[in-house]
Amino acid sequence: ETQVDAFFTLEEYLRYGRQMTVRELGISGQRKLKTARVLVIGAGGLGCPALLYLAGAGVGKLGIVDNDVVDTSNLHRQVLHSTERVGQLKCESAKTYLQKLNPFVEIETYPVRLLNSNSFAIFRNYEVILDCTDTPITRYLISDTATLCGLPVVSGSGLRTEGQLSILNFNNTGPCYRCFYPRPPPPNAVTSCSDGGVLGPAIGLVGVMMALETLKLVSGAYTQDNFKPFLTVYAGYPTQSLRTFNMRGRKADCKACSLQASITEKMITSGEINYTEFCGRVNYNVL
Amino acid sequence: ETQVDAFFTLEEYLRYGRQMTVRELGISGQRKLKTARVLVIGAGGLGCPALLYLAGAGVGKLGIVDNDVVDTSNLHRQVLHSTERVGQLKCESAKTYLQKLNPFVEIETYPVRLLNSNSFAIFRNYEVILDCTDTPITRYLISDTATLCGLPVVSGSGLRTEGQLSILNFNNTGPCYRCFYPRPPPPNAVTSCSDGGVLGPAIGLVGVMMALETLKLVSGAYTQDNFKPFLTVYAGYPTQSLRTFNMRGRKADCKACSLQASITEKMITSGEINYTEFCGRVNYNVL
Amino acid sequence: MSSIKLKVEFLGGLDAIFNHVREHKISLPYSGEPPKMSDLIRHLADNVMTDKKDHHIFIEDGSVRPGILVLINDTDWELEGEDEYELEAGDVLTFTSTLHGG
Amino acid sequence: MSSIKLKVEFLGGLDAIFNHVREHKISLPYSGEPPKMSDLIRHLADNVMTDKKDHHIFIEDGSVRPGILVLINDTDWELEGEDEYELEAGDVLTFTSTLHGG
Ligand SMILES: [Zn+2]
Ligand SMILES: [Zn+2]
Repeated sequence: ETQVDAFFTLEEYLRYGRQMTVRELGISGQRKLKTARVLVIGAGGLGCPALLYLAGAGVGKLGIVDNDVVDTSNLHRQVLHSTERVGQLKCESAKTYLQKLNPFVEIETYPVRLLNSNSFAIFRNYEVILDCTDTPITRYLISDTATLCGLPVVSGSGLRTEGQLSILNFNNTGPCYRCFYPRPPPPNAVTSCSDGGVLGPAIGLVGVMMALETLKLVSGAYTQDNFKPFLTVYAGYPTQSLRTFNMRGRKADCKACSLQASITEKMITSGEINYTEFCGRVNYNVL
Repeated sequence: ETQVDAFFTLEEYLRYGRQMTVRELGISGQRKLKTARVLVIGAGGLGCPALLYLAGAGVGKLGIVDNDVVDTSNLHRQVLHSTERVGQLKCESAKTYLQKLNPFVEIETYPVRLLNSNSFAIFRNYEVILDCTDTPITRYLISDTATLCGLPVVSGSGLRTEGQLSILNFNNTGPCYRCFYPRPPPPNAVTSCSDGGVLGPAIGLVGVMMALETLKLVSGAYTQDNFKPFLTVYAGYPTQSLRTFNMRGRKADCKACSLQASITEKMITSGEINYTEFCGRVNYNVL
Repeated sequence: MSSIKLKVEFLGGLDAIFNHVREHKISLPYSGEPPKMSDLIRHLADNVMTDKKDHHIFIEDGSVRPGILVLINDTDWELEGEDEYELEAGDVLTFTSTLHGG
Repeated sequence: MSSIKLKVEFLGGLDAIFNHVREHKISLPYSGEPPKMSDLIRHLADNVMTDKKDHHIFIEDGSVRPGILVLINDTDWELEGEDEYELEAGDVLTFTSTLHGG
């Protein structure tokens, strides 16, 4: 391996040359990518495309949290798994492929369900968190943990033919998930992709957008001055469209991120905050 | 393999269940996908994500035209190739992975450069053409051939942090590439991704959008009544955005698609129409 | 009795309880005081919703239920006064379910 | 001498020859007849372009060069009269290079 400078080998210059010449990233952005540590929670419909483009771009370290195994019904949208890996852990299946795509990326897998008891220990090794999960329960846990750890969250979601994208806790001054949603939705109103269905490219597009937002965060495209809280909404039909809405800043009384915040790490790790109770359980009799 | 009905096995129902429950596609759309034959020209930054989601979705037959080989500098954005396949033909590399993702898809590779002499013979086996190529020369050839064969073209392109998407020759009544661009751009104004650089997720997003447009075409979401000629423009910075512009219909004097069209299959196959001359050659001395 | 013309959008699957129509042109009748968001929300629940048994999907405790975002001319309604916002002719009001799938 | 206020956008990399600014607020001066697209295009080339030697990137044979799409309020200018379109205050004029990369 011929070392060209303090940062990159010749092989790395060849590999990343086409993106380093893009003014918005540049060599300085590529250097930041190389030292960046990014955690992707969920290696499903959002996580697969996000991981493909983050690994391709040369993020230094990628963490993947997922305790689920690959199922045939995933493969129409979770395109980095494959038929021969049905039954394997998604995080390991993802690692296998991503390591072949880009051996320069260090990949760490966490074949666990993200819980009150493990979220802090995992998050503390990373600088940016991608929320590619499937239920409000985990989304609140991710946001609270990231906020207490001082980390930004790139948050994506999708269902059927639509998707949503936001950045939470930007620079420890932007709004968190609780600012947007102080009260959880009634459990019967929550539909996962497995239950409600989803088109592969629709959820895939949101995952790709998450990768680009992550590149922006890592390379410093967003600053305290230019960042405005946003929610971008994608619709696949009738015409593919993106709408970006201007969102509230931090809520003055947010339990997680405001000056009056009451939530502490201990309350989470001890289980005093019970996300499952907070979000309620689905009462199927109501339907 | 347990056959459930005339169309699908149990395994296929499991595999495609999550997308068949989406109202916009449905079981009828899934059946149309299974009998669809889709040709993707170019297995690069646009072709890779388009192919991943088209194969995942269960298109019956996919053709891949590309005579290029995988290069290290491709891998940041051409995420279905991998480091061990550097030097292999892109169309074969793509087939290897896609066949693992979805063995139900029939994949045919064409390790050739698309030329006047072979375009008709290849196109005639397909129903929808995806233009994932890199130069105006090929884009005019694709549009002319598709128009003369009566096929729609899903046309994508991208550079640096931006992208463009359109559908050409819809239902043999929509505008073709020549309607939009009767005169080619001066050759010095044309920049490829290899020369100008591109961010992986930016070009990737356009490729994913192309896959969804293809699903719409195949499943019949676009009709003679509701289809309006469009150009959708993606920008990755500062905020990821899509703008859709209302475009002209067929030009009354279009040489390829109008009632006064003068271009014939023979003029193309014989080489009488010389796309390289039409588009001109780059004169590097001018720069 | 006057009325004010508005554009109302239902995204994130919320169109399912409004006749599967994503964009509605609404003419909101009122007398006296100009109407507020709370008046529009009541009108949508009472007169535009397809089936009254879906009421709880849209309304909780007299306002929009948690998990539905409300945008006034592309801006979070929290920045515009929420229920108390005074509607103006031509306003675009967007209601979208939060999506959770991944 | 009057003037008309317009929004002009340069996309597809075309901002590079207009000071790397994607959105310009233009106040287009005119006297007599209301100005047309051809007047705006001349104004952009003469007064907004950063460097005169980039002229050929924007202009060819007196109009916008092939490979640049022009949109008038999000609609292809071919549907609006091209060079002859009469500008109105508040119009949004978009110029975008055709991209060819894949
Ligand atoms: Zn908060
Ligand atoms: Zn034509």
